[in-house]
Amino acid sequence: MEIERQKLRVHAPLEQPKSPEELRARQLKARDMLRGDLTGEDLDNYVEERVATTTLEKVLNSARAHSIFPATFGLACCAIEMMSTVSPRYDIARFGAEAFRASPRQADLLILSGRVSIKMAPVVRRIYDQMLEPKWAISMGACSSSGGMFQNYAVVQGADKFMPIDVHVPGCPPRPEALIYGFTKLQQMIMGNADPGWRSRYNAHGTEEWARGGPASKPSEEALEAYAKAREVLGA
Amino acid sequence: MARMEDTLHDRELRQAGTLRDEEITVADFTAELSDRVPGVEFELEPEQEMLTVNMGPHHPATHGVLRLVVDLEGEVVKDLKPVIGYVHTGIEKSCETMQYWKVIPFVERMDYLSYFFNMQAYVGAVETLVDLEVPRRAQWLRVLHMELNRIHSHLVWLGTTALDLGAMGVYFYCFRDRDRVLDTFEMSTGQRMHTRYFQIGGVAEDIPAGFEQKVRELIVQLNTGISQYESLLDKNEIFLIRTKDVGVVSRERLLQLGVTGPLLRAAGDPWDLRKEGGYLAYPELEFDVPVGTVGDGYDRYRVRLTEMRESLRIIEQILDGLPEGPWIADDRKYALPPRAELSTSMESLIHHFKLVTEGFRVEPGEVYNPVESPRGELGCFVMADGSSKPARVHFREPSFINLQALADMTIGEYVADLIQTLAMLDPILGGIDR
Amino acid sequence: MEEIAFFFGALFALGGAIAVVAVKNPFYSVLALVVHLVFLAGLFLLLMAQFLAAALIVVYAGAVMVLYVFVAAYVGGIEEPKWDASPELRVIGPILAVALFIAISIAVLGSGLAALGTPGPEDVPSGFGTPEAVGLLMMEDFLIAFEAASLLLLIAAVAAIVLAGRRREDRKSATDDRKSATDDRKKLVKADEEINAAAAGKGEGAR
Amino acid sequence: MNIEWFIVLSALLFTVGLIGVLVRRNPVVILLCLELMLNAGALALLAFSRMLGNGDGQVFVLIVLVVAACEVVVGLGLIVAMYRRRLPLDVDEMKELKG
Amino acid sequence: MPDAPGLELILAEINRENPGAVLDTSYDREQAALIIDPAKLIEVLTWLRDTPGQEYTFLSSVHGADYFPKAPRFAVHYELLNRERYERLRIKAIVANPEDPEELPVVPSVVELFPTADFQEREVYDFFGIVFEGHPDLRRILMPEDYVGWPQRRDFPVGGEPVIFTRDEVTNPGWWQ
Amino acid sequence: MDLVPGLPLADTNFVDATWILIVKSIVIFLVILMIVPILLLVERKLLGRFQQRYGPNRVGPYGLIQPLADVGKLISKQGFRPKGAVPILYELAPALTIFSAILTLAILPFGDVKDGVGFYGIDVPIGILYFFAFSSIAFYGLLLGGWASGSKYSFLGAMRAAAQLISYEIAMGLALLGVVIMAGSLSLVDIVKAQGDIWFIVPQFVGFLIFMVGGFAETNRPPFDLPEADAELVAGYGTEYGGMRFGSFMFAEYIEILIVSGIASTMFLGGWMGPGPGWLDPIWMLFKMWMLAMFFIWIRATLPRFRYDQLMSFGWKILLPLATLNVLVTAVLVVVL
Repeated sequence: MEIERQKLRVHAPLEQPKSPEELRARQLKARDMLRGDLTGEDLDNYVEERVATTTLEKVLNSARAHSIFPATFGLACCAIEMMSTVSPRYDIARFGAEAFRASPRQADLLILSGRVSIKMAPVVRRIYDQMLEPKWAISMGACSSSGGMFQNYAVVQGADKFMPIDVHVPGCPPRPEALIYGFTKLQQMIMGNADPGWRSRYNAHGTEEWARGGPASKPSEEALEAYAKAREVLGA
Repeated sequence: MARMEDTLHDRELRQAGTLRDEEITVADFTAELSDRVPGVEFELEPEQEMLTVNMGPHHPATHGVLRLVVDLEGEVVKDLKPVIGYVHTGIEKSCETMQYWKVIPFVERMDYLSYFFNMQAYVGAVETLVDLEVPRRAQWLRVLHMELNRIHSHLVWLGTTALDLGAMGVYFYCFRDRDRVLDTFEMSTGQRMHTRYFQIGGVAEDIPAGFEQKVRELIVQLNTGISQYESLLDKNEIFLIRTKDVGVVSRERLLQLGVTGPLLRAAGDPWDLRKEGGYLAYPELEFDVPVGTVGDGYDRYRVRLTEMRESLRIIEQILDGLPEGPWIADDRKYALPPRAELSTSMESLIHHFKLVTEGFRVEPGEVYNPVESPRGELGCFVMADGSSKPARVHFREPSFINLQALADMTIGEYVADLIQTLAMLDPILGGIDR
Repeated sequence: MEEIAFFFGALFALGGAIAVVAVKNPFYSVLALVVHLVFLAGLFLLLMAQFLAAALIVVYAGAVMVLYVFVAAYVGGIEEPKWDASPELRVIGPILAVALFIAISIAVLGSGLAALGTPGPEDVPSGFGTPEAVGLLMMEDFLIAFEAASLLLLIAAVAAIVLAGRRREDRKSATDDRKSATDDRKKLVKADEEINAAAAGKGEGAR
Repeated sequence: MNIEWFIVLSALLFTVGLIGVLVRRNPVVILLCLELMLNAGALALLAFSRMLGNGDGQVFVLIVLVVAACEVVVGLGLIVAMYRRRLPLDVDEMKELKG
Repeated sequence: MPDAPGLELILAEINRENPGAVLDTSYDREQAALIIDPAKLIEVLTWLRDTPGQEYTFLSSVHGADYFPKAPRFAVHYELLNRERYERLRIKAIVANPEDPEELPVVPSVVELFPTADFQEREVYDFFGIVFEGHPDLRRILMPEDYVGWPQRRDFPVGGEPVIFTRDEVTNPGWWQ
Repeated sequence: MDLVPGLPLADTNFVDATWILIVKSIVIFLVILMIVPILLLVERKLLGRFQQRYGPNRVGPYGLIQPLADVGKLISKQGFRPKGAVPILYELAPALTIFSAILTLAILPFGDVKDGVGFYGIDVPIGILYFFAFSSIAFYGLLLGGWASGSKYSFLGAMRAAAQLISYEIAMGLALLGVVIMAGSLSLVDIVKAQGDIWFIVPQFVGFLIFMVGGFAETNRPPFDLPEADAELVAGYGTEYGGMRFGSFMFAEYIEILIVSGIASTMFLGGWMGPGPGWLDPIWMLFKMWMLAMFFIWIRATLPRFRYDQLMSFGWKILLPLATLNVLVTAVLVVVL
């Protein structure tokens, strides 16, 4: 049986793409058309959303990428190497990220530096929830990425079990260079406006207050429902 | 004793919201979802004018994820309870599932600032268990690395302490020098941290050419570095009034609490296992044990700084008198053969294969092996049951024991002094929680 | 222009004053009084009393109200229900007050002081209301009042210390029971040669 | 801008302060209302000073400020002492002067 | 270290005052140990601490041990140290298995004698479920307060402990069980 | 022509036309607004140099656009208020802090009257009292910020800030009194003019020192950064603030550094005076302010932090008597000589 496939270059030969963005747009379009997920107007909208960001957004994204304040948050061995990235030799300040903020409200980036134990995991999640959007998380080292060598009763096997992680940096512990590399990757990601779609899976949009219908913004219906149920279950 | 049921019952009660103790449990966390800063829960009790502040587990000055439940009256600490376990990793349990030689990387990650000491405590215990003699060169190399590690650990301590006191510059200078120390580790072992350099029966590899030169340069740099810290801190009036006469506990009380290391020495007790126990090459080396007179924060700082200088002295002696010879024991039953032998000797290959796949068996027995880590007596208890895996590995962590003295040191002091005393205590949470 | 400034200031000053009386939480009362004071200082400016306007802010908002803030925070937000005066005062109080207001108004408006209806003389002495003028008056014409005021302040300060200071016995200062360190440790801190030698000897013996 | 206006405002402020003193029961708030009344007096003094073009009134206001400061210090000292001794912070329930 | 004959002497001396306190001695790999009856633990430690000539005043370490398949299953080890002579002595309090497996073994607490034992006994309780009678504040120290089980017993599985989050509780109540 | 006929704000000295006043206020505001981000960047860079590293250098040439990136990020953060916070006061606090800081700028003189335009916002006869009045209002910004956040760390930070501000304000005021006695006027312009022969830093050196120490305490800079000591109180009164509200606190802090530097250079360092032609006056003033601001950064890189009680006893037991003595000696000397 023959499968009919829509050919891309039926009517007119395509022009050479004028810019990398255009090329990227075509690639995405082609991929989705081949997959057959989207058609017509939806497809156009989709491509526009993925590729075309307004100039303002670009500027803002660039600003966000270049002014990341990490939270002062260390867990274990990796914390020492994380502190090293600030030190004279590695100097993460070059990227504008030396202002480690002690309060999660003022931090943009949570570096999970070390193993996350089952006693600590809820605390970590809470700190993440207390940070303001937009926020990111780097999982530094093998332990927080996957549990590492500690496959036992006390360690959470990978921090993505309970919170969205944007960049994983391997190593045990990773060298400061590795962390800085991961950091620059994160910067590129922010500038490219890539949303890996993890936030929704972890119900991690906005802050804790936001999710619970705090005063400053409106909660989503689902979030409200989920938290109401949770309170009910816990009898609080 | 039906403790199990009790616990279960407590848990149900807590979930029902009827039982409250000062522990914030998972249920409390999620039930309250308070909007405060992490772990902060307060209540004002007008009767006592007390304010219960919860420092940590995420707090910039707790050196990790220590949580302190502090009762304040104004700014004065009235009561203090450390709550630990936030980086409990179950290392001791994991060690039981690994063969003897595979345990080494695990123990390194306990106290992540003194990994060579952890290795030595464990490796020494296993060597005692199997009655293995370590070659002289390996002993000296071990001491060399341990002393470098001591300097590294004290440098991180000094940097973070200075940061807690608000002196930013010292932190950066300390980490500059720390990177230099780590360079030497990288040169001889291939890793900055967690090197797995010590083997059962010796060390993994001989030091490379040029290592001695590098360490000699390092000694010069560190000597200037330490002088810089001294001139930055010792002549700084604010630093002096912040540290002098703060957190004093008598020597007798410290001994009762089991405190060892620089904290005990600062109180005037020259107790140093390197002198007393005389393990490895230490009896052959010449060094002094610095002691303080008052036992306050300043003495602790001075003792550690002087220890760094003494360590430099030891390193210099080692570089001058490093004996020639093998760096790992000949007994191929226990010690991995050097890498180079594998391509020439069939026997070595077989030994290597056997050791790597099934390890070696150890006759039943128990050994407790203490070493002097940068924080005090670091003891490793290994129990063998005849198999190729240890039946129990337990570490007597100096940070864990020393932490008990925190309440004695800080009750009645200001909250700023609490931070300073905690920093001077030098707790490593990885070591405390294991 | 001037009228607008006056009514603006008067509105907020009066509003602040009413808020002081009306809000439940003493902490908010204090904040309301601060608002009142700031606008009152504006009214002082309209009356050409610049020095006093600045003094009002510096002394009142900067120092006195800080004390209130401390005490309100220390004593805690003890809220009382609104309008919960003692039963007799709940009625009589406002009546008395309004009566007083009427009396004052009658007294002022009926006083026949012609100058009341004017904005005041145009030709005030130069430097009227400046620190210099007030200072001169104070030091020359009202020296005794000035001295009396300073004496009053001193007495008040002593009284406050006596009242609020804690009794000595239950005060446990952090630095009290510590002995001061001796000077000899300035050079730290090396163990005597003997101690070291003894320790080394023991170590060897044990090995 | 006539002086009357200031005088009337001063009277109003004084009245508000008086009502506060009479109906509120928290000593802190009562002290605050006393401040209000003092300020009302100060405003009147300044208005008269302006009316006469004479600086004497301003000196009086300065003295009023001093008196107010003294009153605050002692009053707050009393409140703190009462709080320390676990006395009720309610003027209706304070019936005796014994500490 | 007291050598094997020295240990026998200590045994004899202690047993003269508290008959049956010391069950056995062991001298293995140059490490001396006394095996004692936990009921007499306080007496033995007090004797070792206070008797002139012994003066084991410093308690280095307290740790639990689980000899799982063997019959008296649990033991608590006390590493004593004489700081004058630099002699170490291990006291092993062997605890008989409780009849009911749910029941927890009991050992007297030595916090009164050695304040340093405070955290360490809590740790042993946390991991082995050995109850120290007379301990001022016997709670879990490293594991979460509401944790169930004694992780370092040899029959406790090594891995796989889920984290309990509200969110998962909603979608799948009790999913961790 | 007067802005408000009845307002005798500036009736003793020179008064500008209304439109000139408006232009002046805009110019001064913009200049300071430009300087603050530069100061921020320079602080980060300079701290880097003190600590043997580079500091920001990736955004724009030599990292010059770094402050813009910071501002852009802070603005685009989520708008937010903690649930335990007091609604209006929480938002009001940062605004109040910025407001009082900016208003104080008005009295800094950048030059004398030239061509009918005074190179300053306004020259008020109450002069330096204006500065103290607005710095006492700034206190309420910090206090409300800490109190309204509903967090204990914020509360402790706010209380520390309050105690610190009132303790050091007295010593600061007394320190300036010596200068006022020597100049015989409270007006800043007059004080600068009085320094034609000799800058007041020479006769009033003690006063200068006390004023600078007090200035460090007023601006919460190290070694007096107790209200926001991150080792003890996480971030002090600003713990619960994020995004641009936190940015405003930071912004206000830097404006206050400039103000304290400006007041110090006006009162002690001869203000706009310096060699060269008249149009250099504002440059000289800015230069002096800038050097003093650099001094703030230098101290931050060097000194550890005080303890709370030490800070208090230093203020009350050393600075205050010293400042009083300074005033007395100055007064006696001025009368005798």
